[in-house]
Amino acid sequence: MKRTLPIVIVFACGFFMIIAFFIPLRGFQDVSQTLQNWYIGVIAFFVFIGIFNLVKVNVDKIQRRLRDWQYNVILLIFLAIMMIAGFVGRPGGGVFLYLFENFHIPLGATMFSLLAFFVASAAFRAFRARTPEATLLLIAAVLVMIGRVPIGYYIWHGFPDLVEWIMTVPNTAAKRGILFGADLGLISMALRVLLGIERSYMGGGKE
Amino acid sequence: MNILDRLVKFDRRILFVFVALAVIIPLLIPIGLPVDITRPVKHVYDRVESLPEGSIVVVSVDYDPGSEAELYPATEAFLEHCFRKNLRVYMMGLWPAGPKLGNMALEQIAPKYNKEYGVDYINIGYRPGGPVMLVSLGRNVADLVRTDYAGTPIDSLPLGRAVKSARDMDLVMTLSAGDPGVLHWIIYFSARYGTPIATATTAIMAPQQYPYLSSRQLIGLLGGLKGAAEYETLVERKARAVAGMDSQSIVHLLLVAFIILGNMVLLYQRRKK
Amino acid sequence: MSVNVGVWIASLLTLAIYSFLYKDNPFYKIAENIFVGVSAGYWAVILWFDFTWPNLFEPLIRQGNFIYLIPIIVGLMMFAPLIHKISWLIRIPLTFTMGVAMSLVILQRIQGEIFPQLQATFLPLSGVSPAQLISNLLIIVGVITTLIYFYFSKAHKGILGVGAKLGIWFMMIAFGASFGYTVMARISLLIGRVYFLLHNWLGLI
Amino acid sequence: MSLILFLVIAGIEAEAYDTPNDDGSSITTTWTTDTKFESFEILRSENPEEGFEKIYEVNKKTSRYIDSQVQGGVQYYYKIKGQSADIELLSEAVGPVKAMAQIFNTGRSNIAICIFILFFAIIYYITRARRGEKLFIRKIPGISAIEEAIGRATEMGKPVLYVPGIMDIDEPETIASMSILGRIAEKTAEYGTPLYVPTSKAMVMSMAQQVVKESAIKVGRPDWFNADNIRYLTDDQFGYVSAVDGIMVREKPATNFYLGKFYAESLILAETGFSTGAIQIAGTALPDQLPFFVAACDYTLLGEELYAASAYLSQEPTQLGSLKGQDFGKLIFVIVVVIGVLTRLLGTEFFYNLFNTMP
Repeated sequence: MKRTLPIVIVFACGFFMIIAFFIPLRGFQDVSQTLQNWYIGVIAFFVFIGIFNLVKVNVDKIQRRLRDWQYNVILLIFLAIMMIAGFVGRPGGGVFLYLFENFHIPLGATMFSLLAFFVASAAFRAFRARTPEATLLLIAAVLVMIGRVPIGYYIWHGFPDLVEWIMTVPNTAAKRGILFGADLGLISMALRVLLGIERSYMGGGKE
Repeated sequence: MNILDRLVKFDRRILFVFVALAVIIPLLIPIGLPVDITRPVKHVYDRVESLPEGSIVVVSVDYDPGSEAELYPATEAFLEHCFRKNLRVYMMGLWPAGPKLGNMALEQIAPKYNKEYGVDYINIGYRPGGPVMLVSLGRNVADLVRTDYAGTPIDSLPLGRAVKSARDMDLVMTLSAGDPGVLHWIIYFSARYGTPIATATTAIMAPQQYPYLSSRQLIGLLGGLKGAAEYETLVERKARAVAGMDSQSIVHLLLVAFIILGNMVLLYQRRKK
Repeated sequence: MSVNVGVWIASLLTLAIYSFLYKDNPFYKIAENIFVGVSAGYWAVILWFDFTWPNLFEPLIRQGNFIYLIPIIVGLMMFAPLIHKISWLIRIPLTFTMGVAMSLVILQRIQGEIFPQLQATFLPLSGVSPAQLISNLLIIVGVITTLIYFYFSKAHKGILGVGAKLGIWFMMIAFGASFGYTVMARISLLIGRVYFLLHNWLGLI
Repeated sequence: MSLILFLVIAGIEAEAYDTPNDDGSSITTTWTTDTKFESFEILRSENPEEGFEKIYEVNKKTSRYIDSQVQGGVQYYYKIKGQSADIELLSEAVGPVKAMAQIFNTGRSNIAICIFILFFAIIYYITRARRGEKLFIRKIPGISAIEEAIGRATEMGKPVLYVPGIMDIDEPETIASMSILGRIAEKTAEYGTPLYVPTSKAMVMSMAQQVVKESAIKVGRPDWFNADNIRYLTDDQFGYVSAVDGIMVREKPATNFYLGKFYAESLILAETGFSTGAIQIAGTALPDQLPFFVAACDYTLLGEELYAASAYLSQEPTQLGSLKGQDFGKLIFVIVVVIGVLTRLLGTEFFYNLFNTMP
């Protein structure tokens, strides 16, 4: 039961959905639509379990007084504030929106802008044309960096067209080739899952 | 110690200061470089221009604050264009924070054109379930959408009643920062239901979209802040994106200089050996 | 300079993150943990009000539509590992969602990607301008040689070797393009933040 | 006057048929005309002579309407009315049509064939591999680069650093990374070179410890294994990067491996590693992060090469079989592209149209 039932479920759901794709009869379409809608319902619980685990991990760190546990307290406090603001005051409520606009947005927006600085230092210290391949990459990169911003057009009016050509010809060709490879990889993985060969997603391979 | 050797060894935080200045100074003292228009952006603009009044455009806000700087200006510019053309906007989001950010843009633009909520535009909020949800949504919207983002029953809003399936959607615009996003709109929605898709993506994702432009699975593309600046120029609403283009240009020049300088060091070191 | 408390909070949090550039420090760590807490809380609230309540619980409780018990019960099995005896039940939601999602991966990757992309590679080589002809040829050759590069069943010798080498060049140009665009993205994010600080906070522009 | 008008206005040719490949819920009407109308009305009746009622109106650009408000089994008749400012014209009634359900969607048979071929290839090769057959996979150049790099660290008497990405063990890249780590651990254990594996996930740490320990035992150097060298640092992305940076600066490893799933941190890692003068070998499947690795590392496993290297090193039947099955798919794609281009060059669109996915 513990072993077979999950394999039966993944096999039955998967192959039913595939077969139903080819059979336009109302019954088949309705059942696959229902399965999809249930999927969305179930997926929502994945998020709740994720948040539950986040709390568990953090409480655990605080209890065991692991290094920097004080920061985990801050995390939990803000998680609680946000949840109370949302569930008590509703997501349209002032406090929830205030937190979203003045905490969530600036922090999220700033985090990855840090990379702009690291790109600069890497540009100076690490991006080297050591091989013919790397040279080609850097030349294309420099052309795109100049040709895709207004200064490129200012320097030479043909720049935007040159970059557009790079994007629509060699870039499209290589990206398409990579895409075909990746699709085959995905389809083969999906098939292994449906056949029950691939089970690592069920959790660490233990019984 | 040679000057080039010293250049490589010095603290990278000095480079950080250079970058900060290259961003700040052009914002304070704008140069006003003209923004050139690329074809993929023009195609989006032309498609919106060609839609008859009252057409329903799905605006899917599939990003979060992490990409707000790149995609929010595009959101505003695109909405401005839709409302000016009297198109109806059906907003949703595949990312939890998307519809809230989209709503900020709606609140900015809709009053300018006296648009009424529920009739001319609607926001149905966050839709979980990613690709699977899109397959389901295209066949029967009512299965998934019961209320709008504020909890109002969807049947009480005229525009909510008007959209029953993918057939009622004339164009989908996805403002996309990753997964789920434009890829899923193309292969899970458009491929099944034939709805045309246009997109504004982060610059990181933009090169990845060219195969779909070439296969016409995508109508057009606004790539990153530059794409937004082009759209702002086309709809004659110069705002944050155009303002940022001077800084963008200067920093790019600076980085190209860094790459060239860095590689000169490499050449020099090789020759020394 | 702004007198809005919210703008001040936002600005100070922005600067706290940038302090990482000097080095990893407590301000950065505080800001970062606030972010994780706030965004997780946000997600839970929005998911509940935008989807879980109106689409699952409301029809069940208010309209007595018991069919909705199925996804709710299957979803709740995600919490099964908390009780040791029934911990295996977590496999039911996992396999169910995988079954649905993976079947759609197979169907849509073929319908939405492989077929249209193959078709788009059948480019015309006659009746087009010479410039277009060269571009079309390059795309066809680029797609084929990239596939050859990722062909692992034969050693890359002779014609395959030449093909793979060509494939690498196409990929390097494509990676160069991605490189340029990624750099652009990072800088745009920085511009966005600096604009916020100069405009909303300091009021300089 | 009206007579002249009648002569200039071309009529509307209408057609109505059961919508193919649907569930029996609709009828499709199409029409053509040479006259410029402003709009068209679609009228429907169950009687060919009378009772026609307007069911929908479309603009001038449209020449097709799918009527999904029909009942199964009922016979319908349709008329199309063209309208402009000064004229109105009605087509002949067309019909009778009945909406019927089809059992198989023939418009999708091409997809069915494709699925069949791919499934067959993958299952066939996996079965062969599981039966113990030796399937050939070419040696990935990256693998010899890995061995050389370890040799160099040994000569210099410095440690090797292995970064397995920042994602958990359910990620295929992380799993592939663990197979490669096994091989690297064997080599370093043989030479007695220290191997550091900082991880961003606790589960990855325990798996890495197990893998490295097994490798050490396999080459007969269990004493070499030191669990303290394989540590969990923090889940947080940038926190992890700055901690790994710290290791690089302090320990100055001679060789850095970045194999697994990486996001924005790829750039910072590769840069710091470069500045410490280490030989760097990277590999990740996500194309977004590859450019930075190529520009800043000495050798990079591109995309799928990471999985191929893992299959090559582990010789695990499922991995090998899948890889061969995918290779078969690539071969087919190349052949299809060549045929597609040639047939169009010969002036036939037949083969091209086989790949239509929209009705």
